[in-house]
Amino acid sequence: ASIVLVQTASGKAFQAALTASELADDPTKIPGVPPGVLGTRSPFEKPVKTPSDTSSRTPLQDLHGMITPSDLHYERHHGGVPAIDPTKYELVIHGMVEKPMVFTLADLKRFPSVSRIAFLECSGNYRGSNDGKIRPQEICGLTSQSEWTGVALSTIFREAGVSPKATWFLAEGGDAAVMTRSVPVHKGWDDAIIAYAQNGEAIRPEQGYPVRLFLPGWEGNANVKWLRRIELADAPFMTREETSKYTEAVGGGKIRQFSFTMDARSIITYPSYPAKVEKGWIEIRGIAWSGRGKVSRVEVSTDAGKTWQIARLQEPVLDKAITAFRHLWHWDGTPTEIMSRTVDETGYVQPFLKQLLNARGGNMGYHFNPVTTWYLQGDGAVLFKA
Amino acid sequence: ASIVLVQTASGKAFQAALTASELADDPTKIPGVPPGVLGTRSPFEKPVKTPSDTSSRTPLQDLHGMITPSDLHYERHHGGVPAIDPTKYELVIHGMVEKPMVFTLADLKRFPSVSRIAFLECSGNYRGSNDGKIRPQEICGLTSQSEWTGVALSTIFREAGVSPKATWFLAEGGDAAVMTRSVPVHKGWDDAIIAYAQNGEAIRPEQGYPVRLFLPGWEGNANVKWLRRIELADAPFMTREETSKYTEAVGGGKIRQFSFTMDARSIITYPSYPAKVEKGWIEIRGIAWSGRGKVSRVEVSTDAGKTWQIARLQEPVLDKAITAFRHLWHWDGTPTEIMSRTVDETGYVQPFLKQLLNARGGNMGYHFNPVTTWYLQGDGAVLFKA
Amino acid sequence: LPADTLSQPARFGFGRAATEAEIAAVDIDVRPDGKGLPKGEGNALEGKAIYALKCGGCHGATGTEGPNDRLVVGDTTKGGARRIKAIGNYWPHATTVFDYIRRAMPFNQPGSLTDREVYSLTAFLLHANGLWDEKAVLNAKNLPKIQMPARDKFVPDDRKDGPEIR
Amino acid sequence: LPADTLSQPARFGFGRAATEAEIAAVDIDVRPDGKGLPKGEGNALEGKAIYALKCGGCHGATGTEGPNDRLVVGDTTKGGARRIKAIGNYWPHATTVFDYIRRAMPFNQPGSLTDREVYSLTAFLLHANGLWDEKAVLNAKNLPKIQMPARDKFVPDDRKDGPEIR
Ligand code: HEC
Ligand code: HEC
Ligand SMILES: [Ca+2]
Ligand SMILES: [Ca+2]
Ligand SMILES: [Ca+2]
Ligand SMILES: [Ca+2]
Ligand SMILES: [Ca+2]
Ligand SMILES: [Ca+2]
Ligand SMILES: [Co+2]
Ligand SMILES: [Co+2]
Repeated sequence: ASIVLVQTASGKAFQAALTASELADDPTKIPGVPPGVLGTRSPFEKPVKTPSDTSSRTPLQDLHGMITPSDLHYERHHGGVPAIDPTKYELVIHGMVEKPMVFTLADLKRFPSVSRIAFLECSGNYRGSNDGKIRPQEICGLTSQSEWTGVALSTIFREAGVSPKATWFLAEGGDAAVMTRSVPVHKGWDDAIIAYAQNGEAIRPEQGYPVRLFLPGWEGNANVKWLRRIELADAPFMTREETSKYTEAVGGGKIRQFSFTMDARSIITYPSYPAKVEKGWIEIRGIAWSGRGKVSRVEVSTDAGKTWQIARLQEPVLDKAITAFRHLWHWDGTPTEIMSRTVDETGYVQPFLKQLLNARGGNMGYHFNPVTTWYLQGDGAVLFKA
Repeated sequence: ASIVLVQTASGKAFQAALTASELADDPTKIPGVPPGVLGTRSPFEKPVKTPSDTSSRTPLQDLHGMITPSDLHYERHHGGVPAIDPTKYELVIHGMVEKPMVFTLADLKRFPSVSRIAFLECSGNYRGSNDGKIRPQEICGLTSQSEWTGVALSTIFREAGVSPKATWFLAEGGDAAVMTRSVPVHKGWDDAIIAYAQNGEAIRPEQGYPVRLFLPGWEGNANVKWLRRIELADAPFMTREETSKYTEAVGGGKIRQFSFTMDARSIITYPSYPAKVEKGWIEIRGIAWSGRGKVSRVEVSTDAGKTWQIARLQEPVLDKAITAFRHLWHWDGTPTEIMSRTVDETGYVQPFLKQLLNARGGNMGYHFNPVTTWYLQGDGAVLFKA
Repeated sequence: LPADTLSQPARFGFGRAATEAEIAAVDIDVRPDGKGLPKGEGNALEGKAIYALKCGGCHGATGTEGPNDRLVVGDTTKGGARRIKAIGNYWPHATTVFDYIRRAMPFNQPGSLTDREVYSLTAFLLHANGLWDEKAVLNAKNLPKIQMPARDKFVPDDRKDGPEIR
Repeated sequence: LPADTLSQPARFGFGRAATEAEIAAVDIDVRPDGKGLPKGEGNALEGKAIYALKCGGCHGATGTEGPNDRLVVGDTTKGGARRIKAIGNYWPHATTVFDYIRRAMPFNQPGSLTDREVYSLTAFLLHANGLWDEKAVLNAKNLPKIQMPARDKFVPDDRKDGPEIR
């Protein structure tokens, strides 16, 4: 930026005399855009999700800190995003309850509310690549983080009088898939939220407007969006999403079911493909999270896993929340591999791909959270290695 | 929401037979919108700021939790929002430094980074009303909160070799006002940030794209946006904004200058004008903050200040950050006054308007943070009282 | 302790009682024991015709060809058998077939099928997977009793907090 | 302690040295002691003409009428005197007038004035506030010496942490 004090007597003449590109060069000489009803994104910044037919991935490599802008929150749905009129919205709770009830959106907002910053992640959140040309967005962009606000499900349980004998509940969405998942009742008493707000405003349609189930630390699909119904029961309902899908082969011909918890994970988002770096000081940056609680430590290796160092964690480190980590490193230009692994507060250590395959009879599938290794070429290019 | 199992043999015929309004009634019967590159806001939700010629106010009464969506972050500028090309952006640091330097945006991003959730507030953030028909947005909507990411100013100070004799620095913006403020150097060594990201993405143009100064807890104007220059000196520069503006009469003919810290404040955002409430249980909700550190307590009165009760604070309670508070109350329908006051970790207690006027020789002006009182009519209408 | 945690009521009194009709309108799920299955019946022959009309375009003429999810196990002797997850080798409960088709299929016209159509499609798909007789009538009574080959493959999550990788 | 706080270098080596020309291009501020004032001069008579042409539309014919900020104290005998904050009664330093006009005015053409115009406008506004002679030449030497009436009104912030309301 530079300012040129042009010698002219008339303001008007001055501005006319400048060409458009000169004007653009010096914003100090043109009154800017006045305040508006909604802020904007700079036209020079175009972060985008990568959509497929069924999902859209958060551009993790372009983000900073721990909050995901709501319009960049990942999407995964099974019948598209429904258009729901909030004045017609109703939530029905029935089954093993004293008093089957109906709540409008306004009703739900009257109950005591709770907010928390927590990640959400699809349990199918893993991709690899043979040529290394794959970004964090493709590898694990089906995770995002928001501040969620709503009413504790336990409050609604008490209001309807959930039977002490109820052990599972069905959560059903009002989308075209009429998405259904069975959830253990204890999660409802523990920390589940009937959420109606995301990052301060109403939940976005793609995340379940007007109301979704939010199960901190549990796989995305069970966090049923566009929630219209809760049915209490004494056994799981065995819906298609918890049998045919969202189950994983674990070896010995066995298929693991109701695997809700998201295992601890991390990824270095800088440097990562397609960034190119220079020799000298590099701040290695990434995000780490665990569905079991707080991230207690992130370890970074800059020598292909031979030695590990403890990264700095950005405060506040929250329960079941994405935590930004940073590790300052001096690169001498020698090709190497860099990687990160999360240790959570239960002592779980994010595994390597090989460990995961060993533990699961050679199968890949849901809940695949391996260490991501980046290969740093001598020219500073960064490629996915494993 | 209700589902009707229509008796028809052909799917196509079925959909054609439904009218548009019937379709809208049951989103479970129409495939929804597929995943996209950017999420959207529900067409039923239209939160807006209220713009004047020089500012635009956050709709506090419509928000939840502690994060302000970036496009609802308040605006206050003195020459409009400039359009800055990030590839041409440069930050100059000079004056009492060993080595005057120029940093591109890419340079700034290479330094170690830091993130924090903190409020920003204009020190002119107060309005009253005679007829009571005024929302939190008008009363104190010139405050918002984001997660800010950037490089610590201390890091840049070290890089340029700031002289130990430097006591003030000039921060200068690249907007049409070429905004300038003098800031004590100690704030730079303490917790100032050269910020380039807001809520995960690049700072929005209205908040200083591509780079702003962020001074946690200090009045908005000093957090110079579109930062183009930092000049170190041994005295303040006495710019127009720190003399003619952003100073306040404090009685005895004296004008207080360099009043950076934002005093502790709170406001009940629900119930507040124009909400109407019903008898029975009401969760009183609001936000509280202090430029001096953490909110240590929020007290709520539901009997016009006769007695006070301690509200619940939403964790995490962060330094110099908006904290959501909640207080459950049973209203019997009798007209009353409700109010909140913040106590911060230094023991500062948010004052009543009268206390502020007494302390400042009867003057109003900048840094006006009185307790907001809402009058609750017997019919459930809520009006601003003071 | 904040004062209001002391005064939390047993119930707030927000919302209202749901009527039986209101519940019935949305209570569409079907459980493994058959709870939720509607009256009526269907058969695979009828199902075959409906399938050809409304399903085959997305799931293939025999339920193995796609482009969308494979519904029928079919020939597992050719490569990739391990990756086949169809009704006949991966679904633990027959009730799920009914439940899912009724709520979500056909994908472009969800919720458009009659209960008879759903019974018939379920019968057809079970038949195509070798689990049901082409001519037998499928109804609320016999559907839950069908033994699914994958039933015993499913194990509950055994992952725990702590260092073990599972 | 995380390992990397041990290895923080004194300098990272990012960015580059600024040239004198680069600094000069942006170093436009003027300090109370006159540092930053350019060569040249101006006077109130010239300033009056420029003001009428470029400023009066927003600040009023005599600098008191608005619609935008009042620049001249003018008649304080009429009501509202307490709220008048003009150069002559509220600005502690004359240098600020020069600095601000040069960087930000006229509002619709900011940064368009020559230094001579800015000196003359400053001289005119100081004169209109009774602080400068109509015919005297204003320059880098005498501008900082002007005694501003509001100078001694300004006190530093004396608010402290803790319970005191100020
Ligand atoms: C326009 C395309 C389309 C049509 C027509 C269609 N389906 Fe589907 N079907 C899909 C898609 C896509 C999925 C996967 C949906 C998902 O995963 O959310 C699917 C999934 C299924 C599944 C679950 C498969 C599994 O392995 O989990 C069944 C069963 C099914 N369809 C049956 C049917 C039947 C029966 C019909 C006809 C009445 C039908 N489909 C018509 C596209 C279609
Ligand atoms: C198009 C309208 C407009 C024109 C023309 C204009 N001004 Fe201004 N002026 C403003 C506005 C608006 C402000 C307040 C800006 C702010 O607060 O950010 C202002 C503020 C000022 C101030 C500071 C007042 C204070 O009390 O802080 C001075 C001095 C000033 N103008 C001088 C001038 C001079 C000299 C000219 C002509 C060269 C001029 N203005 C032309 C609109 C204008
Ligand atoms: Ca049921
Ligand atoms: Ca399948
Ligand atoms: Ca449907
Ligand atoms: Ca200077
Ligand atoms: Ca003025
Ligand atoms: Ca300018
Ligand atoms: Co799972
Ligand atoms: Co101040």
